[in-house]
Amino acid sequence: MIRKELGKIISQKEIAADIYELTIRAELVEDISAPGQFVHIRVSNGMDPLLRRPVSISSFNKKGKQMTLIYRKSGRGTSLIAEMEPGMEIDILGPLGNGFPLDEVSIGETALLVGGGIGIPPLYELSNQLAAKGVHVLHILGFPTESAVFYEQEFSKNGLTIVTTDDGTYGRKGFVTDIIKELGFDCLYTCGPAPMLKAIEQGYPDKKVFLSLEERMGCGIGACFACVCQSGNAASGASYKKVCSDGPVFRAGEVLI
Amino acid sequence: MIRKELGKIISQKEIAADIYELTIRAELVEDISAPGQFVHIRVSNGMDPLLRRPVSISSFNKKGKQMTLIYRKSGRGTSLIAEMEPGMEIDILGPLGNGFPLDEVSIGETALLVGGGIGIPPLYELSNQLAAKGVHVLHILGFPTESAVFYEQEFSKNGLTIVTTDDGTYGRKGFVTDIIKELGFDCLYTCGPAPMLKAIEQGYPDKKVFLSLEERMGCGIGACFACVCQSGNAASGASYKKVCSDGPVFRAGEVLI
Amino acid sequence: MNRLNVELPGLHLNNPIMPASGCFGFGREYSRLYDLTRLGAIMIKATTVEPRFGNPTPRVAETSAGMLNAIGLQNPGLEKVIAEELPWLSQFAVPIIANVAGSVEEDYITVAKEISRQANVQALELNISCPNVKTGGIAFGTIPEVARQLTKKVKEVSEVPVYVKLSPNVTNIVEMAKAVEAGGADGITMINTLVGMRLDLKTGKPILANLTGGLSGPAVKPVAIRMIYEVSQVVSIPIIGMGGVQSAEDVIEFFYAGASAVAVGTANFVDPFVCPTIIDELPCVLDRLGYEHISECTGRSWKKDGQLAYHRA
Amino acid sequence: MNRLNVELPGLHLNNPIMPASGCFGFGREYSRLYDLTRLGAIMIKATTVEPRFGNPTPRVAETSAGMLNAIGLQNPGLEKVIAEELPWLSQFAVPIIANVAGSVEEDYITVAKEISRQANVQALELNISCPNVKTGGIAFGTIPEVARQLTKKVKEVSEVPVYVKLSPNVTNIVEMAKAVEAGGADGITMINTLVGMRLDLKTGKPILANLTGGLSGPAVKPVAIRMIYEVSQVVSIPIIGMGGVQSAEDVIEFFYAGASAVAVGTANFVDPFVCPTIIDELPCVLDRLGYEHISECTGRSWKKDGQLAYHRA
Ligand SMILES: Cc1cc2nc3c(=O)[nH]c(=O)nc-3n(C[C@H](O)[C@H](O)[C@H](O)COP(=O)(O)OP(=O)(O)OC[C@H]3O[C@@H](n4cnc5c(N)ncnc54)[C@H](O)[C@@H]3O)c2cc1C
Ligand SMILES: Cc1cc2nc3c(=O)[nH]c(=O)nc-3n(C[C@H](O)[C@H](O)[C@H](O)COP(=O)(O)OP(=O)(O)OC[C@H]3O[C@@H](n4cnc5c(N)ncnc54)[C@H](O)[C@@H]3O)c2cc1C
Ligand SMILES: Cc1cc2nc3c(=O)[nH]c(=O)nc-3n(C[C@H](O)[C@H](O)[C@H](O)COP(=O)(O)O)c2cc1C
Ligand SMILES: Cc1cc2nc3c(=O)[nH]c(=O)nc-3n(C[C@H](O)[C@H](O)[C@H](O)COP(=O)(O)O)c2cc1C
Ligand code: FES
Ligand code: FES
Repeated sequence: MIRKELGKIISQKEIAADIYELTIRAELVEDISAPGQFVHIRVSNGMDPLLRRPVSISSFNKKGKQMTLIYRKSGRGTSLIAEMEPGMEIDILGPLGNGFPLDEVSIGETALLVGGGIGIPPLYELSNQLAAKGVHVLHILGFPTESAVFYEQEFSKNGLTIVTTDDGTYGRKGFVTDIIKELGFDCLYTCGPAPMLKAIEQGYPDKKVFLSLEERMGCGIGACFACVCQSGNAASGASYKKVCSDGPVFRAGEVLI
Repeated sequence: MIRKELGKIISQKEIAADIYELTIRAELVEDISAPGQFVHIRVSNGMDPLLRRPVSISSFNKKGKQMTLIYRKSGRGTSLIAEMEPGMEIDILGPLGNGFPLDEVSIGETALLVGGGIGIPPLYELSNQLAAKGVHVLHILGFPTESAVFYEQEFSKNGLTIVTTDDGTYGRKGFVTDIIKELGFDCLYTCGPAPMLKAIEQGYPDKKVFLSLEERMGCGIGACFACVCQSGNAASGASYKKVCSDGPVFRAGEVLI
Repeated sequence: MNRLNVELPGLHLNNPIMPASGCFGFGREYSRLYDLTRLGAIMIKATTVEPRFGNPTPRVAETSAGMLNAIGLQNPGLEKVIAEELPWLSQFAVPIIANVAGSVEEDYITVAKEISRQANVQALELNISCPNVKTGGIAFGTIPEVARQLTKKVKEVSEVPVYVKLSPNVTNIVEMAKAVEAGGADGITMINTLVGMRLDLKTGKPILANLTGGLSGPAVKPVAIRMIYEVSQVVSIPIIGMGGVQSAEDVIEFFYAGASAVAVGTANFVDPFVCPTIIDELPCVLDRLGYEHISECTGRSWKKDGQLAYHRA
Repeated sequence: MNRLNVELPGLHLNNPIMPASGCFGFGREYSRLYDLTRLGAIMIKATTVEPRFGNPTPRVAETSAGMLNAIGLQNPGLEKVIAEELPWLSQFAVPIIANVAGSVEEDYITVAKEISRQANVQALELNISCPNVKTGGIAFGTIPEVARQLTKKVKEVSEVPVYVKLSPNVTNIVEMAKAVEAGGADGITMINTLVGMRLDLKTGKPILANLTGGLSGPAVKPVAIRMIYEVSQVVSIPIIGMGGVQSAEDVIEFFYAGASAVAVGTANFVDPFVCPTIIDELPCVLDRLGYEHISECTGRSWKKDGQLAYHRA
């Protein structure tokens, strides 16, 4: 079920340059069905900014009804979220979308999780759940530069974690795609900038690959057709998927990136 | 000099139903030249609400660089101001306009201050200053109902204070104008709803009367012609005064109410 | 007593609040959030003869107190709407207003003819004002004589009353309104979106793949109010008002301007429960303002005292 | 190096930022807040032949991210503007753009002829688009041929270049722009305000005494950007853009759309120091985006790569 609710902010801190970790207590945590789902956040009570902001659920704890989001402060909306303080209420709609499928890898198999920048957060709960299930989990986390690195230790607890930076200031220099080549895996889960997703999709046509997409959104629930992408396997151009309600996670090839 | 500044909120409390007393520390307090001037407050950092809100300076203390405003929470803007807390910054432009003239009454003479509802606040500093100067000060304060009454005691310290309520739930029932008839005075200062000001102006054509007006404002500094009223003593309709920069205080007859 | 019911050509509404076309799809998503029968009516997404994928993404961009959209009339096409969407919607006892779009006259006629025959379609909304479709559309929405002709032809084939949706992107909205009334329109819905654009600070290029988009939301409300005020005084058919409605107070303002019902678009994205919330709040607002029935508010901004219904306050 | 200077017909501007007409009076009030020579230019309040008191109050109303005004061209009249305001302004080394208004052709011609002869008036802004004046105005701003004729006649008598201020309340802004260019306009300023209205919840009546007013502020920015984008591609005269500018980033967006300079209106009421603040911030924004000079930004939204000036980023 999708709920709209005033969640309560439990904590908020800057964990890397302009990267914030926000923990919220909300009833809707009970309804989260898979890692990779997201919430749609109203950033002001007024009319400006008007639209909600989609942010992935990075991890959650159903018992405590808490979830953690990790976001980058970039524009007006995320700047307003960054100003919120513990104890304050935050208007959230969710859980939205379909998350990563866990049943595509079995115990003993290897899952490779590849995240780029702000695409990393939704992979964290996935990593936790896969590891708990007994899957071997490997992580490649790409950041622009040293100051942007976050959650390396957290991911490391679940399995090998390789960090890359575009400028080589931390970890290995270069693209996550270069590293994927070095590793074997049964299933790959990824989230990050479109060019990265595209490269991964094209590089492993015969593998099980799941990608989480981003698109500008209106409603966030599938009604407005703002976030549509073309179905990859359809002959006619009129076949489509909605990132908000059919995604944000798709099987590679399911949609055109 | 007019300054735009981030003042610091020292305290804020609800002193009657929906009536707030807000004390701000700001450099611009140094530039206040007379009771009855006002400040123009930006109520949000964003674009909505867009315009500033004019609010009178109710009292000030130059040494401590503090001023107190009293306002009624009515629409969106004042509701946002009411949410602000001590320690927060508030964007204010001022001091603006010309206040009440003190030199129109001499020591030993009697000044009658007549306030209606939210027109009462600017009279408070005036009362203080007149009393300090040695003028006999009488006050008539009109409120809609008991729960709206504020500052009766404060005014009483300076002189006789008669409170009226429209519904008779507190003080005397009826209009302030009925009470004025009972009192003698050398100079009358008033602020309140337009019908009240009009009645007072018409009732005492031979007396010294000063009225403080309200008008919807744009700039607040005299540039946009939003707050214009017609000059009372002009034959041609093209003669006008601006409430923000020529007023808000006018001598009775100077402008058409 | 129901203080909110409204009678309009073809429409017996329990309340005057309905989601605006394109902001509510065909109702499936919102049906998971609340009971659709609470709505006065539903204006479904524009339907065209053939399925349309619409424009490339990004399709939305935010603006101050508003948004731009360039969806491009994405819809599954007449056949599927009739075969799948309308039958699904028929489970709810709520009037459906079908939004009809096209590029040439025949398109409108085909869709209007077929869709108006569906059992739960109580009225058509002729969309002659979508700013996001390159071909055709423009002339229908901006040239009075063309609009009149189209209205007339659609009326001839429609089984249900026809409301024509006006574009605000015209010099003279009154002329357009008179033209569609002369063409036989049973009502007017207004306003559609204002054409606008946003540019990306980094690239310098438009944010929307379609370059321009339609501006909606609170930013446009003053334009909508002004146009409804002007139009309602010169036509004798009812107006369903829209453009930036977010609250019960906004609804009253649209009624004052001259509307007889109100559609809510963009606000559904801000708060998906906005329609039922407004419906719940309306009676309190009527109490506060001193009206027995919401219909007393229609046209209050321009009606002479003698024309006004009883008003308690 | 000055990275902000702009050369336009009649105007040698140190920077492209100027207060918009009607939002800055004749500069006296703002001169007490900062040094007016910091401004690129000043667009002074509309001047008419005779003094005008303007409309009754209330003259302004707030809207979401915008405001309505119906000042009604209040001004002291041509004689006083020439005798008092312009001489006073001449103490500041800042170009003056005189906004010329009227109800009939002769009004415009009289004002243009006289005011263009004043030493510090470097250009005229022909206001054919004020929505708050009942008589005349409308046709000048909405009928291309009428606008062309008026432009031509004003050009004949003006001693300085003539910029024509376009109204956004038209179906086809491109036609209007072409018409005034054909009439000999040296430049275009756009946009004036959109016609809007707000109603009082309690009385049901319009808040503005004039009933309707002109909508300005951030709410209208997407409409302004779209219109400048369209017009700048079809005319070869420069555009001074306006409509909702609040920040240095907004200025860049207007340049991208096709403007060569920018006027700031409503934002002066929100922050009376907004013009010098924007001027101070522009170089940093240019740095961040990788431009040497602000003129590189003009038309970037539609120019082909080959047409673009060097861009570092
Ligand atoms: C399904 C999904 C999950 C996401 N999860 C995360 C996350 O976990 N952490 C995180 O930092 N970011 C995430 N994003 C991106 C996040 O939504 C944007 O960073 C955010 O909307 C920017 O808002 P702003 O007001 O700061 O920026 P502005 O640029 O001021 O926003 C203007 C408008 O554009 C939209 N917008 C801007 N960038 C994006 C974007 N990348 N994707 C979608 N809409 C955008 C905004 O929502 C808003 O409507 C996610 C996006 C999607 C679609
Ligand atoms: C010189 C002057 C001094 C004032 N001093 C005080 C004071 O000391 N205490 C106090 O409570 N109020 C005072 N007011 C009135 C105060 O400005 C309004 O109550 C306030 O602007 C309402 O804003 P809002 O957003 O709450 O209401 P809304 O109705 O949401 O405001 C909408 C718009 O209308 C304007 N507006 C609404 N009411 C008024 C009004 N009465 N006068 C001018 N503009 C208005 C607002 O500024 C805003 O632009 C004064 C007004 C003026 C002109
Ligand atoms: C995302 C979106 C899609 C829309 N699609 C349609 C449509 O298909 N047909 C139509 O007539 N209007 C469409 N509109 C216009 C709305 O129905 C409405 O007229 C407009 O948005 C103004 O109302 P609002 O400000 O409440 O959104 C759309 C608007 C939005 C925001
Ligand atoms: C209070 C006010 C008065 C105005 N007076 C004039 C005027 O006299 N002449 C004119 O051409 N435009 C006038 N305008 C329009 C502005 O110059 C400008 O075109 C418009 O407000 C859009 O810019 P903005 O959004 O930055 O305010 C006025 C605008 C406002 C808000
Ligand atoms: S955001 Fe509305 S359909 Fe996806
Ligand atoms: S508010 Fe602008 S002149 Fe008074």
